[in-house]
Amino acid sequence: MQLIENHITTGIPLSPKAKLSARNVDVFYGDKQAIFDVSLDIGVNEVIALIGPSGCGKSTFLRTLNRMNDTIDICKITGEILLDNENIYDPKVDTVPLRARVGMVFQKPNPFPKSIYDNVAYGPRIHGLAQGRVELDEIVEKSLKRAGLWNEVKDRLHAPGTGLSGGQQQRLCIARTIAVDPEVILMDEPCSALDPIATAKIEELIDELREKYTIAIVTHSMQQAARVSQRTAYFHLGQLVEVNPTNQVFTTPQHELTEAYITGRFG
Amino acid sequence: MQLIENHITTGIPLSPKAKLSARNVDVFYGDKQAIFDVSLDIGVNEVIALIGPSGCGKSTFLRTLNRMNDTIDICKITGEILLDNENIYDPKVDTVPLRARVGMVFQKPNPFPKSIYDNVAYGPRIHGLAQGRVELDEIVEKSLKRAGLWNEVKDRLHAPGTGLSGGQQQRLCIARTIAVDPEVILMDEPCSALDPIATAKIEELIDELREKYTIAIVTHSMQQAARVSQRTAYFHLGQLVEVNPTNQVFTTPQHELTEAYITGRFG
Amino acid sequence: MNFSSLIIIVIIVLGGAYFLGRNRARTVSNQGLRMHSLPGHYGALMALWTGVPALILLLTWHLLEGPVIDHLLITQLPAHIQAADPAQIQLAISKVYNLAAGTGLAPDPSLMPAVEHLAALNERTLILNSGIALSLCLICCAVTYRRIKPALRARTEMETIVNLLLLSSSGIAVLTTVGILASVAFEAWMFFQQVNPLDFLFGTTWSPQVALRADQSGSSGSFGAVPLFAGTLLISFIAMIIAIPVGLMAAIYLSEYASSNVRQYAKPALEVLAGIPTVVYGFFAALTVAPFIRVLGTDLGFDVSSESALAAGLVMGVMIIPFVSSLSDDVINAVPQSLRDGSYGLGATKNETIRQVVIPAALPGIVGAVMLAVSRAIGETMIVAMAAGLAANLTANPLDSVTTVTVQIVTLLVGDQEFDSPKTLAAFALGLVLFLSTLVLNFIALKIVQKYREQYD
Amino acid sequence: QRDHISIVGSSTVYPFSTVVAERFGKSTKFATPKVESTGSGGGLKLFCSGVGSATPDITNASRAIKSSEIELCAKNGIKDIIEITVGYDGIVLANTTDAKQFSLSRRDIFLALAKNIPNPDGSETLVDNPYKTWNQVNSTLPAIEIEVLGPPPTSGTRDAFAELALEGGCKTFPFIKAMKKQDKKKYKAVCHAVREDGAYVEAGENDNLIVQKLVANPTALGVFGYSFLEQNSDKVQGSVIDGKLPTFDAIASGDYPVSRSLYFYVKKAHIGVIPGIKEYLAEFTSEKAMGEYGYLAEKGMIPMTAKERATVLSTVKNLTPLTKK
Amino acid sequence: MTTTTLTTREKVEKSLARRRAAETRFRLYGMASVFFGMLCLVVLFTDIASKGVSVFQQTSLTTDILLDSRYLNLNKGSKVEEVRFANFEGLIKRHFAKSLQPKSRSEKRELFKLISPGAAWQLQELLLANPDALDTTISIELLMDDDVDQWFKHDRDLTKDEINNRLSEQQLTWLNQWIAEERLDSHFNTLFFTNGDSREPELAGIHGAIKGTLLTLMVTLLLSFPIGVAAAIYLEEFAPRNRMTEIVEININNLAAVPSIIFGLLGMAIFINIFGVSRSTPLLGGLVLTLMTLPTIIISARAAIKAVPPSIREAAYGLGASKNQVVFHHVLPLAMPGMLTGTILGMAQALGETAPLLMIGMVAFVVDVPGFINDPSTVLPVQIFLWSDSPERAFLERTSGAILVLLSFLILMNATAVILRRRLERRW
Ligand SMILES: Nc1ncnc2c1ncn2[C@@H]1O[C@H](COP(=O)(O)OP(=O)(O)OP(=O)(O)O)[C@@H](O)[C@H]1O
Ligand SMILES: Nc1ncnc2c1ncn2[C@@H]1O[C@H](COP(=O)(O)OP(=O)(O)OP(=O)(O)O)[C@@H](O)[C@H]1O
Ligand SMILES: [Mg+2]
Ligand SMILES: [Mg+2]
Ligand SMILES: O=P([O-])([O-])[O-]
Repeated sequence: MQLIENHITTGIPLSPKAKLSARNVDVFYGDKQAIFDVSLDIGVNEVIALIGPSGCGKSTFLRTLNRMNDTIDICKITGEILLDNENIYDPKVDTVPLRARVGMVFQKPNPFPKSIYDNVAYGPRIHGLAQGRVELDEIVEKSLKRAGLWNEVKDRLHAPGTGLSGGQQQRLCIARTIAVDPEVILMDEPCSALDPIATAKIEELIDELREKYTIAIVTHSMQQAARVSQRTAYFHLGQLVEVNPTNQVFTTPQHELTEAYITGRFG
Repeated sequence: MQLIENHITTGIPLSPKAKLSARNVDVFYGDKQAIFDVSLDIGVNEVIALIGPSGCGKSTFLRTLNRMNDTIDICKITGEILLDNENIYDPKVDTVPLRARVGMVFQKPNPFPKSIYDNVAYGPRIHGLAQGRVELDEIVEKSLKRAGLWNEVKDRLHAPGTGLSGGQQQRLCIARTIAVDPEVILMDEPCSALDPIATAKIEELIDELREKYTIAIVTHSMQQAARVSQRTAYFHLGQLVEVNPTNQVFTTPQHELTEAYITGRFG
Repeated sequence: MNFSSLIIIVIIVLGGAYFLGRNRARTVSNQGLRMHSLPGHYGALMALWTGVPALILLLTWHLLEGPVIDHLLITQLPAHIQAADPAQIQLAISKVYNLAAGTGLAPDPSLMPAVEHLAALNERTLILNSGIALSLCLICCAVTYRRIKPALRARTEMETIVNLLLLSSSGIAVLTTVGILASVAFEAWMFFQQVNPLDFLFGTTWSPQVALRADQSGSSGSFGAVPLFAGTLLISFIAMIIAIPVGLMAAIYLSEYASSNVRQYAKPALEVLAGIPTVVYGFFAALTVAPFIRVLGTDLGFDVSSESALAAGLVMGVMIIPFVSSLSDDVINAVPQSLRDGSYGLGATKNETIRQVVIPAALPGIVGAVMLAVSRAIGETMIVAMAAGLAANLTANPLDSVTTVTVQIVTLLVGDQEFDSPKTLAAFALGLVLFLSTLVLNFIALKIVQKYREQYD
Repeated sequence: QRDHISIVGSSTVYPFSTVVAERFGKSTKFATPKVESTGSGGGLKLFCSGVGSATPDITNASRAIKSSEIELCAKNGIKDIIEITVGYDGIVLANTTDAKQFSLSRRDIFLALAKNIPNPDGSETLVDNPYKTWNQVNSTLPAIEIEVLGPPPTSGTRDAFAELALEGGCKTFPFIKAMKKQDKKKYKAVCHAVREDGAYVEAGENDNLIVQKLVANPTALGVFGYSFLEQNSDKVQGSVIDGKLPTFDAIASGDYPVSRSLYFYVKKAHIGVIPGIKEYLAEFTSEKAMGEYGYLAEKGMIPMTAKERATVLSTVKNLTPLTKK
Repeated sequence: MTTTTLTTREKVEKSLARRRAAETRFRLYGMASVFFGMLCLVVLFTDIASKGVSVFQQTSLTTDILLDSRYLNLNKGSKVEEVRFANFEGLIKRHFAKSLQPKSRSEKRELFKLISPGAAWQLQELLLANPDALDTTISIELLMDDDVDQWFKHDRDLTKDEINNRLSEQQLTWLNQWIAEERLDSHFNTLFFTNGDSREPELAGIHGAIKGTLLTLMVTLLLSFPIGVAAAIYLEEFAPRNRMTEIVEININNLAAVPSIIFGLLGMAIFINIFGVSRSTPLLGGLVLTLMTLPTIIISARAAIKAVPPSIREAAYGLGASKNQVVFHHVLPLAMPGMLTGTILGMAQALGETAPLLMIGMVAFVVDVPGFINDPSTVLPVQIFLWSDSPERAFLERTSGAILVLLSFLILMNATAVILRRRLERRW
């Protein structure tokens, strides 16, 4: 596995109806470069799947899309990310509405050490999305239901979110994110800790959300990618190797690296 | 989904060559019961897969097997767990050698805030498994190689383990566990954050380990369960519903709940 | 060879024992036996067994040595002194010591036998002392050495000893409490013999001028502690109004906003505030802040006394800022980054994240820091004495002069004491009551923390 | 066990005791004595706690030992105590040099600072002190608010001030003076009680602080020892009391009314046990220390008259112990 | 429902102005707080420094003086003892009486007052160091009295009426004459750093107090840090969670609020009366300050231990680490920065404390520099306290000077801990 010299992304990384566009993005952790010159569009109402071997930079790239990398001191980014044609790395841009518009589900579930209710209500509260208690209760219930967690927690909404099982925590984090009703949702392996049924539910949710929103999802499951996404982007060692319609990627990958990965011929 | 009254586990929960046996185990978190009267044997050189919907108690059960639940204040356990016919909940039992013999990979990767090297070397160091630096280096390298992480980290062994990607952290935790060379390995969704290739590597590792050790693995991927395990145990709402040889569980489940889960007819 | 060099020798031996034990364990395990613990554990166990008993013995001996030698000396004193009262004997012994040390006293022939005996004793006890200590070392060492077998649970045993040491450390804290209660209880009891506890607890005039019979007109020796406690509350309150917001905001700023460079220097710089001697603060409060407040207040039409609770409280607040800021900064810093990420990811602003996620997660530590600061404020004397005066006014007006319990304790104890009058005994009663009232305060704080604690991760 | 003299006691005597100790250490073969400042009462308590090298040999006091303290000493085996008077300390009432110098009588001081004073209407009853300004006390005094910074009730200086200044003024009322015979306690209560309504500010024991506070507050008067007046004569001025300025000579001659004696007490039994005590006494009472032009006088202590000094010298020479009062 | 998207965005936008303002305000509060703290520090520091710098200069008079063996009654072979007791003071007086010819007895006294008693001691030192100087005329910078020193450093340019009238007309004439001859000048004050306490301001130094502080704090640190950390570890990690532990916990928190002087009483009762530790020694002071600082260290150490996330403990337990190993390998290192903070604060408090020391005899006049922990000594804050209450004006600047030294001491002490803390700190 080595870096491809003078690499140009194979396939169709750009989209005519781009909601989010990355342009020549490089990301560095200290001296170490984690993303190399990635340009990619995510279209409106599109679900794009990011796949690639562990450590290839999927999470890093995803985090550039709502400036979550800002919180890592040693992380430096060059290039542009445009949301509705506005560069989000413009110094004038406020990360608050940005992140409210571009929500994120993290790879490791990170519930707040608060009650389940407060975990979900947190976003709507800070953004003032609910007028009063009743509306807030509604938002919380709806979000938990959509994340498939409602039945399991409805009679312990005030128990701490940290006392949930791994999969429950993950769904709690999904519920927390959709409660803010973002335009773009970035999901970093949202189903990794979920059983098939819960996974199906989340996939259903993604399908449903797609009608209104734009979604980028990191996944290791090609089946999942195949089920939920329209396009798939394959990352390799920090480079974006290929972007193509999902069925094409999984049936006739253009790049040899993609093919090798899809067919499991690595290592 | 409700609790089955007067439930008796279907299938063959016991094993003639038991390494670990659980007998009538109940687990409570405060007032809430999470495991109901589970009895299950794990045989020598066997890989057993624990499956079931999220929140059904897989992790909780797994943690009873090496007394990891001791660290949660509100967690109370009744019943017996026998390791080589010795009750590990006997007050005389020292948890130190117990946990050295029964290693664990946690659901959420939890590397120490130390270097990658020290993360892996920690176990061998405290148990005195290496005489001198050279031997320790060997153990670290071998463990990282077996966990499929060596290539990615070999030139930054002294970088902090917390600066790895999600999947890398997970493999680091696996490497850390096998470095102690335990007799029984408990793995809580060890591949959840791994790409197919890394997953294949870990499955290979499990196969290899099985020759000498006993393994219990929690997984949400039935394919994975089918690939690596000899028997599969299906949990439901804290109860052990069915235990049977893996191929049987996935082809002809005996219990209707199992069948419903396998065929994805829940929810 | 004296006491301290003996201790150093024991420590050296202890170090040797460690290597000895470790090597022994290695040898045993090289014979192919599986050891229960690591060689290092056996070494540490050896070291503990070798050092701890000997050190305990040495310390005990050191404490008892004086009385024992004195006792032995008495027999060598001239008969007429031996027959005299204890005070005489005590004096004679002191003299013997000084004669033996050759500090220029006129020699006293009748004491010469004792002086010579002392020299002999000193020599002998030293030999005895080092002999016993070192042989104890060696014996323990040898016994442990022989016990090193694969079955010896060295780690467990070592950990038990370590746990005992840990336990006895917290025992010291408990003993301190007992000691404090014991050292104030007797005098406090004496005080309550003379002054009705109810008058003390609920009386509203504090005037420890000459104590007088109650039935006299013009009597002003009254011991009503209410104004003192009110003053303490007032001043601590003012101090906390400064210290909590400033300290907490500084902690937040340093750990969440400031660049690591700023934090690196600002935090220790603030910590210097805690170490400036209180006399300095006292002068500053009395000569700079108090006149300033007075001028300002008078201009604004308030009646400000030249000593004011405000001046003392403000300066005290500055002094305890680092207690809040540094300790809070540490616990805030310990909150996992993933929690912050979770909040930022939802579009929270930094201050929302801090206020709603980080602070609640760090709450126990912050409350601890604040309690420590309050404690420091309650225990502070010099600033109050210099800037707020010593007059016990019962008032809630921060522009008035007030005094605090601690200040009264100190002035009563360092002023012209009268060992048997309530004037001095009152200090002990105040100490006792203060102790009990802060106990209640701490109890409440603990309950609050337990209730609101948010365990992360 | 110790080879140096241990001295405890009054903070007022401390500056003098330490000069002697230092010179003694430099000019003899003995170790420099250790001098602690514990306050007179605290010092006597330690002093009387027993004999032997664990207890102090000497205690300084800015007042005479009380009979209860002598008893305590006796109870603990200390029979012979040698009392040595070392000199005088003037207590001054001063204000900043920026303001007008005060001239007061002791009666004025009493009327201004006592808690209860004779009814201004002339009847022989006591009323709470009603005066707010100095000119209410005495029309010749300026019309400024009464504000006196002084030591707290726990201080020896305060006791002395009450005894010498307040009681001095108090006695000038015949009906109170008559009380002394009938009810001594009540008499003391009336004459020694200082008002607590804010006119008298208890300002702590640090005299430098009082001096500096006076500079900051031109209408206030302060009560402190003569040595501080002398050292800060550019900043503060002593008030005239009963027609006398607090000058060195006026205090030494006894003309200035508010001055007290300073003492120290020695355990006779320790002489010959702890090396150097006798020599220390000799140094302290020598002409070059305690004399009219001695170094103690330079440090602000007011020397005794030659006759008084002779008595002290003979006490030291014969080591005459205190006889029970 | 199609409007939801819009409204959410609108709602967020609507809330923005308020939140941004809140954010700015919050940040400003933070900045202002840090700034306020720093400002206080700077104000205090400049205040002290402006009063204290002059202590580093000391006025002296350059004089040629004959070490007359006849007058001193010494010869080349004289023993140290004899030199010690020789009348150097008389020699100096004679020298000045001869050169300036004071007219009357009182003028003579005035003249001698200008020279410090330390001058004689200077000559004595010189002769002890160099016995050959006997009977030669040497040039030496004689120490001047504190009044002269103060006048020279602060009031030299003022008229007679403006200055503290402790110097007479005649004395000022002499001094001005010396200045004109360029003999009277000020030099760096080494004595301040090499001498113990003295009642003569020009001789008073802080060596003894620094040494005493070092020894006392050494005892305090060696005892309170390990004991405090150990107690915290026990209570947080090992003690069973029950009523008893709760009581102990409350108790320790409560100890922090006990006025420090009570610890002095306790020390007197326990260490002096029961264990027979001698008064006024660094050992005793260290013991008492240990008891006083323990609660601070324990409380902060516990807070730091609490802040370590459970997942790290779990990871270690899962590998078969024993409880002790989990604590000593993982929890302790991660909690160490917080523990060090507590220690810094505790030691700072110990460094600034006088009240408890009063009870155990450390508020004392000790001239000799202590050698070890069982010699009588004072500490810096006590020295400051004592000097601040001394009548002589020259002690004012000495007080500030000593405070400056104490602060440097504090900064040095903190710096060590801060460096340690920085190396140990990490986020997870
Ligand atoms: N620390 C805890 N405190 C209280 N309840 C808990 C705690 N941990 C788990 N539970 C509850 O116990 C039940 C079983 O949890 P467990 O973690 O064993 O589920 P799981 O089968 O591992 O699920 P998943 O696949 O989502 O990880 C769940 O309902 C969960 O909410
Ligand atoms: N905080 C960090 N500091 C330093 N290096 C980092 C940090 N986070 C990630 N990296 C490195 O950057 C590279 C990309 O990491 P990233 O987390 O984006 O991988 P990923 O594609 O999400 O992998 P996974 O599927 O395992 O989650 C990896 O080599 C990783 O080690
Ligand atoms: Mg990732
Ligand atoms: Mg789980
Ligand atoms: O210390 P004094 O007793 O002299 O006030």
